[in-house]
Parts: sequence; C-alpha cells; structure tokens
Amino acid sequence: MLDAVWLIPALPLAGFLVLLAFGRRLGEPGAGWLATLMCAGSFIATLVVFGGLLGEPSEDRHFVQILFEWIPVGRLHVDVGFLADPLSITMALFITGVGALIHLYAIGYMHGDPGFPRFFVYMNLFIFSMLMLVLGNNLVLTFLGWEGVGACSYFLISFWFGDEANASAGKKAFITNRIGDWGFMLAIFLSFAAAGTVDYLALNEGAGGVAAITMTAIGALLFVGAIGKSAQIPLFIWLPDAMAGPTPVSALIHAATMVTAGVFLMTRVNPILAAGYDWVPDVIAWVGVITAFFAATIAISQNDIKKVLAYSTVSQLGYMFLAVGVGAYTAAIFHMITHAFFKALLFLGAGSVIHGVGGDQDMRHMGGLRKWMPITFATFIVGWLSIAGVPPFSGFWSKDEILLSAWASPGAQGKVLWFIGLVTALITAYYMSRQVYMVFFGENRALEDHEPVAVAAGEESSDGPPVAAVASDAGGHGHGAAAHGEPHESPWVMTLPLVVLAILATIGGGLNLPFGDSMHFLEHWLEPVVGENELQIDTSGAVQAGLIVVAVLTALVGILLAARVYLQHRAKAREPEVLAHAYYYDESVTAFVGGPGTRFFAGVAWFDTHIIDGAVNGVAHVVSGFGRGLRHVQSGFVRTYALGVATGVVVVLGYFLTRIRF
Amino acid sequence: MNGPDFPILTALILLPALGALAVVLVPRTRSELLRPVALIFAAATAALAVWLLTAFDPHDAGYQFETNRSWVADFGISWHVGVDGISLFLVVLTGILFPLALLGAQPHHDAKPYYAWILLLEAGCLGVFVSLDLFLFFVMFEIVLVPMYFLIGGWGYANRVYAALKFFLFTMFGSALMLVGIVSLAYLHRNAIEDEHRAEAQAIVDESQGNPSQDQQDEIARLQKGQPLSFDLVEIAESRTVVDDSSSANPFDWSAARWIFLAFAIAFAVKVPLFPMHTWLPDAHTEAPTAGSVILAGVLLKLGTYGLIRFGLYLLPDAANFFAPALVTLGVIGIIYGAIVATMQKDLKRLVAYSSVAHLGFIVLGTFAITTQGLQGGLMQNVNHGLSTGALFLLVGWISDRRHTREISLLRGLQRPAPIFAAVFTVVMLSSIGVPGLNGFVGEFLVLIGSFLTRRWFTVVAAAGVILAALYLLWAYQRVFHGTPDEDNRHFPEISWREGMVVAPLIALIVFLGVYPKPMLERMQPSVDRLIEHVDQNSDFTSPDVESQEAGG
Amino acid sequence: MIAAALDVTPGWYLVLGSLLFSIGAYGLLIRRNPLVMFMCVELMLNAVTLTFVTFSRMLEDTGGQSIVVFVLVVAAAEVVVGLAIIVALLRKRPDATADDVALLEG
Amino acid sequence: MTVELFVFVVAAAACLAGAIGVVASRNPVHAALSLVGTLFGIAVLFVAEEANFLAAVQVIVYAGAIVVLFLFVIMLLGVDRADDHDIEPLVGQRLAAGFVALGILGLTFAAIASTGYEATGAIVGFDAKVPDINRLGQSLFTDFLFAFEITSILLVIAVVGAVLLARRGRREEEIVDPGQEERAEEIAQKMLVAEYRAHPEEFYEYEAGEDGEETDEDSGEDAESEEVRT
Repeated sequence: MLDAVWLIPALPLAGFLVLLAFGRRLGEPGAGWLATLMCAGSFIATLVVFGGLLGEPSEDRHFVQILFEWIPVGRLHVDVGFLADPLSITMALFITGVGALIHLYAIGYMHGDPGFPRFFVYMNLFIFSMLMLVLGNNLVLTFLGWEGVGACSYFLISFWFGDEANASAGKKAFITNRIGDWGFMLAIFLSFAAAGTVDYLALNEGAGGVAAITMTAIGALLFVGAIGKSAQIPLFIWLPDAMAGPTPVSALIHAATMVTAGVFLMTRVNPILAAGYDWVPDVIAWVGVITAFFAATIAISQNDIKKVLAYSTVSQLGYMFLAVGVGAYTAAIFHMITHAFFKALLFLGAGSVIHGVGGDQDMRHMGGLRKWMPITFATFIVGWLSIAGVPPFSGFWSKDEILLSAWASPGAQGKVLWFIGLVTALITAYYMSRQVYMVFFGENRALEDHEPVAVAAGEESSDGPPVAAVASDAGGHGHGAAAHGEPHESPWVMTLPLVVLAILATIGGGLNLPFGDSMHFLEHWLEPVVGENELQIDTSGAVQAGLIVVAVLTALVGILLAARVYLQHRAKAREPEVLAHAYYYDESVTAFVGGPGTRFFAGVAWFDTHIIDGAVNGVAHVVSGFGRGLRHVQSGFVRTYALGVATGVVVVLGYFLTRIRF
Repeated sequence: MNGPDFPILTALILLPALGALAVVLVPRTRSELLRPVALIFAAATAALAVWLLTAFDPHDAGYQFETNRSWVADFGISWHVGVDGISLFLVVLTGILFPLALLGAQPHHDAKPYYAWILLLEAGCLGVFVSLDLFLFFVMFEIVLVPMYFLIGGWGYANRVYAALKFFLFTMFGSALMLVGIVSLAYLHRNAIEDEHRAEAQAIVDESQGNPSQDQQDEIARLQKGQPLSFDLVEIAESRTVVDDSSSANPFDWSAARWIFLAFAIAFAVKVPLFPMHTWLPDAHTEAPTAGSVILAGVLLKLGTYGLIRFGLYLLPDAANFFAPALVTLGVIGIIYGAIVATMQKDLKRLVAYSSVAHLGFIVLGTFAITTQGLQGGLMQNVNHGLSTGALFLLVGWISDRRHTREISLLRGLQRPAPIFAAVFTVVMLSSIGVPGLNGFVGEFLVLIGSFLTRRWFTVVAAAGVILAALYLLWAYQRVFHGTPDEDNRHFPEISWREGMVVAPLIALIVFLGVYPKPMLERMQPSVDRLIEHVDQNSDFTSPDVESQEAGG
Repeated sequence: MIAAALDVTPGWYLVLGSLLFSIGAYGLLIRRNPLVMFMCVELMLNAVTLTFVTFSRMLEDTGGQSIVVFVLVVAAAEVVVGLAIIVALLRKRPDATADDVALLEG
Repeated sequence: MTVELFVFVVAAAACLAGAIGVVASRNPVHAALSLVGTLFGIAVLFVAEEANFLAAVQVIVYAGAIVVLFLFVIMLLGVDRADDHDIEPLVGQRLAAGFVALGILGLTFAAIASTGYEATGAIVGFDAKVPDINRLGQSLFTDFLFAFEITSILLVIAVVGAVLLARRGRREEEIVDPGQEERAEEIAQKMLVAEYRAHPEEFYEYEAGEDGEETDEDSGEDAESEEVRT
C-alpha cells in the first residue's frame, strides 16, 4: 500500500503533461475535468498511503521510497525520493483534497475564459510541485517543490497578463519569494557542509551531533525562507497583491496550501530548531504574533473583499508561526488544516460572490446578497464563525489550542504572546463580521444607486480581473456587471465545493479536541514526527477552561462590536487611512525600489558604459593619437630623409670607430 | 587508450574544416546548395560527437580517444588530442549547438563565406577542446578568433565593425599573453629537465671517483645531451617541473609559475569574460548575427572557462591555488554586477549578453572553489549556459527578425498573439533563472554548494545573484510578453515549424538535464576527482573531498 | 727625408676621398635643385671609387677595380632613371625643387 | 718634389675645386661644368694609381656621357636659372647638414689616422708587366661574372624605366590623395616664410595690406596651380 506514494505526485504531473500537450484540444470543460480527476485520483492515492501508515505501529510510521538518484556528486547525494510519514501525508491529504474541490470549483469559475485550459495546466503543475514540497525526503527536493509552487503562483497571479498590474503582482510574488529562497538555499548548503547530508531523516538523526551554533544558523536561514513563502513580516507584501489572480488560485495557493509551506518546513525540521539555540524559536514566535496582529489590524479598513481575506490569511499564518515558535507543532498543523478548510471556504465564497455580481470586488457595492445567493451565504457564515473562533466550529479549537500553548509556554513571554494573540482574535472576529455584514446584510448598494459596477471595479485598479468580467459576460449564464443584472447564485460545480468545505470547516475541530488525552487524535498521529520536541502543556484543566471562556467571549465581543457598527449603524465606522494603506509599508518599499534602488542600478550601468568601457575606448584613443603624432615624422621632404640617412651614417661610423684598437 | 584506433577526434576537427572547404567549392550558380552542404557537415559532426559520448568510458579518469603524432618535431609540437570527462561535454555541446545555430538563422547576404566561416569556427572550437598540446591549443584558439571576427563584422547589425574590432583586439591582447606563457612554460620545463639530468650525471661522476666505466660514460653522455622542447600539456602538467616555489605575496619575488599563470588567467579571463574585461561581450553579442551570438555565448565563452581549468588548475595547480581567491572575487563581482547591469538594459539582446556575464561568474566561482561539486557544477553550468542562453539568443534573434527591433520598450504583450513562442521563452527563461527541475538549477546549485565548502562568504553573496537573475529576466519577460499588445505587436507571428524544430532539442535537453543529470555527472566524476586530487597533492590546498572530511563544521 | 715626408702615400688619396665625399654629402643636403643634388651624388660616388682604387692598389687586389666598374654601371643606370624622373617632374613645373616632391605627384 | 706628388696635388686641387664648385655654384650649368673638373681630377688620380683603363672609362662614361646627359637635360628643360641660395624652406637643414658633413669628414679622418699613413703606405703595387686591363678582365669575368651579368639586366631595366618615365602625357587620370591640398598649402607656406626670411626687403616694398594680398595670391596661385596640375 505504501508503495503507492509515487502515485500521489505522479497523477497531477501526468495531468499537467497531458494538458500541456492536448489541453487546447480538450478545451472547456474537458481540460478542467481531467485536471480535477487527476487531483482527485491523487487524493485517493494519498488515502491509500494514509491507510497504509495507519496499519503501521506509530513508532515506525515513516516510509521512504527512492525513485532515482537526482544529483549524485562526490559526497553529495540528492535523490528523488518520497518520505511518507504522518506529517507529509497529513499535508498531502488536505492539499489533494482541498485541491480537488477547488479544481472542481474552478471549472465553474473560469467558465468562458479564453485561457481555460492554460489555467488547469498551471493548477495541476502547482499541485504536483506542492506535493513534491511536502513529500520530498530531502531539503533539495523540498526546494524543488518550493520553487515550483513559487513559479506556479507567478504564472497564476499573472494569469490575466493583459493587465500590467497582474503581471507586476506575479513578478513581485516570485521575487519576494526568491529573497526567502536565498535563505533556504544557504540553509541547504550549510547543512551539507556541516552534516554532510541534506536528507531529512539523516539530518534529524544527526541534529544532535552537529554544533549548536550551526544548527541555529540552519534553523534561522530556513525561517528566512519560510518568511518569504508564508508572507510574514517583513516579506508579506506580495500576498495582498497576489489576489490579482483568479479567486480559485487565491483560495488554493494563497490561503490553503502554498503559504503554509513555511509552517510545514519549520515543523519538518523541528529537531534542528530544537538542537539550535532558543532564540530562533522565540524570534519565530514573535514574528508570528506580530504579523498576526498587524495583518489583522490592516484587514479592518480594507474594502476589497479579497484583500480582507488576504490580510486575514497573513494574520492566521502568523498564528501558526506563533505555535511553531512556542513548540506547539501539533497546534500549528491543526490550525493549518482547519485554516485550509475555512479560508478556502471563505475565498471560494468570495469568488462566488464576485462571480455573482459580475466581477466587482468592492464590498461597498455589495450588501444584502443573502437574498440572491443563499448557499454561498450559508457556507460563508460557517467560514466566518469558524475563523472568528466561535465554538463548535473548527477554527475555534485550533486557535484556542495555539493560544493555550502560548500561555503554557515558559516565562512571562508566553503570557504576552497569549495576550497579543487574544487581541488579534478579537480584531479577527471584528473584521470578518464587518465583511459578512457588508456583503450579505443590509441593502444591495450596487442596485440602489444605479452605479455601473464595472466602473466601480475600475476604481479599484490592480484588483478585479477585467477579463473575468468579460468572461462571465461571454459565458451566457452570467448577466455581467455592466448590464446591471441582479446578483445570482453560482452553478453547482461552484456551490458543491462550498458545501463540502463548510461541512469540513464545521467538524474539522474534531481532529484534536482538548477534552482529555484520548481525543488528541492529531497529536498522537503526529507523535512520530514532532513527538520529543512538542511543547508539553502542563496547565491545569481549570485554567484551560478559563482560557477557553475568555477566547469565546473575545470572539463574541468582536462580532457584536462589528454588528453595532455595520449592522445597526449605531457607531461610526472607524477605518483609518493608515490601515487602509497597510501602514504605508508596501508603498514605502515600492518607493524605495523605484527611487534609490533604481538609481543605484542605473548608476552601476552608467559606471559600466562610461568608466569601464570608457577606459577601453580611452586606450584606443591614446594609441591612435600617438600614431597621428608619429605620422608627422614622414614629412615627405626628400632632403629631410637624406639628412636622416646621413646622420645614420655618422652614427654607424662613430660606432665602428669606437671598436678600433689603437 | 580505449576506443577505436580510428582517430575520431582528428576526424571531428577535420570534418567541419572539410565542410568549409566544400562550401567554398560550391559553384556560384548552385548557391541553393550552400545551406544543405553546410548543414550536412555540421550534422555529421554532431552525430560524431554524440557517438563519442556513447563510446566514452564513464569509469576512465584519463584521456580517451587519444591521438599523439609529432607535428613540428623541431620544437616538440605535437598533434596531441584527447578527451576526458572535463572536455567531453563541451565537445558534445559544440557539436550539437552548431547545426542548430545554422538551422536557426540564415544570412541575409553572402551565404557562401558565412557558412564557410561558421564551419571553420566549429573546427577551431572542437580543436581547442580536444587539444592536449599547448601549441596546438594556441593555434586552435587563434583559429577561432578569425571566423568570429568576420561573422560579426560581416553579417552583424548596425554597429558591427566597432564590435568586431573590439572583440578581436580584446582577445588578441589575451592570446598574446597566452603565447608568452606557453613558450616560457615549455622552455622552463625543458631547462628543469636538463638541470635534473646534469645533477644525475654529476652524481654518477662523483660515485665513480673520476674514472667512470664505459657504460657510465655513455650514461653521462646521454644525460648531458640537451633535451628537446616539448609543448605537451599532459607531460608538463604531470611532471610538475614548473612549480610555484615562492611563498611571499610580493609580486617582485613571485615565481615564474605565478607569472605564467597570471598570463593564462588574463588571457582566459578576457574570453570568459571576467568582470573588468567584459565590455567586449555586450557589443559583440548585440551586434553579431543571431547564429553568431548563439555560438559566441554557447561555445566561445566556454573556451575561457575550459582554459582556466586545463591551464589553471591542471597545469599550474599551486599558482592557481594562490590566485584562486582573486579569481573567485572577480567571479562573484561578475555575478552581481552583470545582473545589475542587465537589469537596466533597454536592448533585449544586450540584456541577455549581460546575463552571460553573471552566469559565467558562477562557473568561475565553481571552478576555483576546487571541490568536486563546484567543479562539476561549473562544467555543467557551461553546458547549461550554452543551451539556455543559446536558446535565448535564438528567440531574441527571431523576435528582432519579426519586429526589426530589439528595444524592449517597443515590444508589448507578445504572449497574446504568440502563446507558444512565449511558452518556449518562459521555459528557457526559467532554466536561466535556475528554477529546480530545469538544468540551470542543477548547475547553479552544485556550484554554490561546492563553493560553500571552501569559499563560504563568497557563496553567500553569489547566492543573492540568484534573486537578481529572477529580477532582470522576469522584468524583461513582463515588459515583452505581458500587457496588451499595441498595433505593432498585435500581429506578431507565432513560432514556425522550422523554429520549433530548432528549439525542441534545446528544450528537451534543458528539461532532461534538469530532471536526470546523472548520466552527465557520472561521466565527469572520475576526471574531476582526479583533477582535484592533482591540485590537492601539488599545492598547499587541501580539498574537502580528498582528505577525509570532518563532520560538523 | 723631405722626399720621404712628401712621399704620396695612399693615406693622401683616402683623405681626398673623404673630403670629396663630405662635400658631396653637404651639397646633397643643402641644394634644392634636383639636378645639382644628383651631381652631388656623383661626387660621393667618385669619392668612393677613388678609395676603392686606392685600396686595390695597396693590397694588389684587382677586385677593387672591378667594383669600380660596377659603381660606374650603377651610377650610369641611376643617372638615367633619376634624370628621367627629373625630366618628368620639371616638364610639369620648371621651378620644382626637391621639396616639392613632397607632394607625391608630377 | 717628385712627379707623383706634383700630379697628386694638381689633381686633388682640381677635384676639390670642382666639388666645391658643384656645391656652391648657383647655376646648374656651372655646377655641371665644375663636376667635369672633379671627374677629370679623379681620372688623373686613377692613372697615378695605375688604373689606366678605369681612368679612360671614367673620362668616357662620366665626363663623356653622364655630365653631357646632365647638361642635355638642363638645356632641354631650360631650367638653367640661377637658384637662390638664401632660401631654405626646411628650417635648420643647413646647420644640420654642416654638422653631418663635418661628422663624416672627421670620422673618416679619424679612421685613416688611426691606421696611420705609413701603415697603409706599404704599397705592394702590381707588377708592371701585366697590363691592368688584363687583370681587370680576369677578375671581372671570373670572380665577378655573376654580378657582371646582373648589371646587364640592371641597365636594361634602367633604360626601360627611363623611357617609361620620360614618355610625355601619361597618367592623366586623377589620383585621389586625401590631404593633398593641405600639403600643397603647407609647402607653399614654408616657401613663403623662407623667401621672407631670405629677402625681407622684397616684402617691405609693399604696404601691409598689399603684403597680405601679395602672400595670399602668391600662395593662392600656388594652390590653384596645384589643382591644375593634379
């Protein structure tokens, strides 16, 4: 059963290749269905492997399958091999599962888009890369997936390349990721130099043997990579822009799977982190919680339905890193899973909304949509409650576990982290409720003030795929935005995934319930991977209960606060400019790159043409000038030449005379 | 050595040369025959090269298919050719790239000399890679120069004459130094041997207390006889007669070996090109005709890196070890500098040219890291760069053929009218950026991981070059292929079948080497290990690969 | 004694030769009229022939004299060609001097 | 006062006088005539040195042919104007020439002196029974045969060349030579400066204005005559 591991990435790869070759001929919707099937098949293969692992006793629940030697040079042996253990299979499960759902959804969403087959080519390639990332049995193979998903996200963000903004967003994402990858690469080199291997198992075995300082460096460098990929401070700027891509992409790549790769990596190498000095985990925890907090605050004043979700994703990822930092790897993975469920749900819901209103993404033009799209509404509500942390929805359990771990982590630092986390939870509940109210409750502002939404979409440049608007027009079903059509519910291919995800988001918490050790299914499952480095929670049951109550109350407070403002309009909405501009961080970075950065580059180019090349041409001029000077010796006057000859005679004579012995 | 007694390498050199001759002999009236004839000869050479690849024994570290005939006996110059794992893939690359370059671009005028020059150029390049005699190497090195000069000057773009002259003078400057180095090396070698013999003779005299026996006298006579000159690369390198015996950094008491190495280093640094000597490259690349650029980037630059390995590490290991830090520094500077300058280019072809500076910097870094990973990475990067940059130049050439401009600002949204063209460009670009799964990554990764072992901080900086590579290429791609095309670009023709046939093999190799580089690496391994051992034994450099490496740094 | 002092030794011829040669050289250098310059060349040639003859007599070697014959031939040939050139030159511009030949044209 | 001495003194005097005449005389005709003097002197000295045949040849070829040729050319072209010795376009030419000439003279003297008159004085002399012409023929047609044959070719070439050069009205096509005008200008300028340095008074005869005009048209016509000729 375990031997089926290779099938997991092989199927999406096959799908990718087939679509690459015949995608156009398959056309719509065939290409989409093929891709979805491949993804689903890979999900099934994962299930098989999962079953196989369950069959094993927990201590030897890891299986390595080497396909072939990839880069064998001297001592360096990089294989293309898969490591199937609880962690990777867990990842693979929700990657393929959620992935399949989103593929299905995309068939409906991308309907009528000229690039339909191309879209699914990229999607399958992405799934493949993501699976390589999680299944790879060594750092280099993970790096392959790591870069692969980066490339795919580049393709998919700039999928509607007709718009410069999308293209730039894609480029930005890739390059920002590359900055992180720089750290990742150095980590690989260092681990090879120090431990002589890049293989996870060997590395984690030998983690103790290597000097702590080296391990610290490796851990820190890997975290740099994670920061880039998982959009933490200071490299989070690319994720909001990444929303330029089609919504399924945002759901799959920029919410559920790719961005969580950083968390996965940190969990994967937890022995290395443990072997290093403690400041690395602390830094991770702080970066995480700070990111969580600031991203959440930014989300408050966003008006683009997808931007809100984007920042909330950043914020939630912050939670996960907080968990990793305090050593609660299980909690991190747990939250990753639940987050995958509800955030994908929310994104797809948002996509359905955008689809329904015909391409507009500005929440100020929405409202009261529950009348028109009940399923979307219902499912969205589930997602909302889940992320807001309302029991019994999944988000509540995972977030609560993270907060608990933060509290339980040693020292006063733990309490501080817990408190910031709590405040963040409040803000989260607040802005998510704001979104829900603005979108689904109240009156539809787009309909009452008969303002052509397309124009409104135009206002928010860089968001909103214009092509998509056109596409949904082209698709007969969608009364486009331009033709003030009423919003409408989406076709079943789009709603079905919503429903499924909603169910998962509801019950997902069951994976790891805090009631007694017997119900920590996930924790036991992940034991072999993170076991000895897992944070041991020794908080008393009473305190835990108290924390839970506090958490629930915070969530409710946030929701009610939002209700006051956006539902009953009793309080004035506070949406500070500074937050709308994300603390002007992105702007200032752009300004720097566009200003001094470009000037520096231009300076270097100038140096090249004028100094270095100038020197070369300068030499040439000197030589030719010398020649020009020398030309005057050849005056052409015969008698001058004669004089020269005669002088020569004298000299020669004189020379010979000196040779004479008297 | 093994292999057939049929002198395949000599044939490899002569075949294109004969092709050039044949092209010249095609009557003016039958000019339509020129292209087929040239292609046939190039293809035959390629086939021969590929056959060489298959016949090559992967486990033999030494030179294979050797031929060693005396050529100019009086000066000990011999026609000594042979390949090992280091030169093998450069030969194959040359063999493959030339027919593609011929197929990919046609001359706009004077077809006959064009094809003749290209074939002659191929002969020269192959000769450089296989020659194991210093003088033969030099001759081939010079032969390469002339056709390239005429190709650039004769079939290039607007500013071709300037570019051609610049290229010629730069390389000439280098090769002059190289000639000095070669000759002095040969003489020093000869003198060293003679001194040795005299010492032996003296020893015999001493131990025979003045009245040597007959055979002793003969022996003495034999030893005191003057030795002939020899330009044989292997002999000189293995006998280690010219050693760097000076320890001080003060240039005034440097040993001859160092000065000779310096001469070689400059000669090859110009060809590579390393940072300060690079300015001929953008001009030459930009002004050269498409095929010229492809060959220039794909093959000619490799003459430099190959020379640095053979004449640097192999011939003068100790001096090489002494200068390695300097060369590595220049390489790293080149990586960053080339990338930065490339970012600011307005001319697409020029941008690619500067990207070459960066890529070649990687190769130098890997070479002088003197680790098996670094060296193999460098060698592989040679091939990668040949494939990806060669393909890039083809594509850019086709773009400028279609649009009659290379100005990035005049190109927009080409992906709309020509998606397949864009896709091909994307693959090549990603390979050049070094995205895993494509060949570029394997090379770069090996170079960096190898150099990290011995030149840690250089590597940290060089790795940042990877970011910059993404920056300039993606930005260029965005400006050229993304966006909505304007009137001029809306009707950009899609890639044609002929063009497809040309890039298809390149793409195939790019992917194959990225996914399964093992066949290549395992053929390099023995020779590279041997070379590193050579360096390790003959210099105070201690390779992490040779002596048992300590775990836990 | 006086006779001995006033005995004509080859040295005298040689001195005469060198005098003639120097004068010829001087003239060649300062005169601008091509014809006169030619004459100066003839002077120098004669100085040399004189020396040759002297030596041949001293060393009883006829070779010297043979050389003189060749010198004569060369001189003749040279004069013929040279004069032809001068004719070509002066025919175009009677006032031409050697300096005007700097313009490489008739 | 031996005969030999007398002969030598007279001949040498003739030679030197002729030589100085050649160099100093303004008129080419006079120069040619004084050249004859030198040649005769040399011939006499040949006789004194027992090279009778050479003496004869000297007289016949040189005095008889070459000098006549000179005179012929002079007369033919009618260039027998006295040329002005004060004009020297090439600055410092004369001084340098003087030095060089003196250098040659001094050095040759030094050479002779270093060997000493007496050392060279050991005259073996040919035995008088064999006429020198026999000896000359002997050596010419044995030792120098090859050279002798070559000379014949030389002469032929010379004749051909002379005919070719002296042919009238050849090479009418324009020869394009960049910078020709500039050089003509330059030379004219040099001439002018030299003339001015030689005879300032001629220039002072005119007013300043005409002076400039004068020089202008002078050089101008020079230049245009250039164009006409080329």
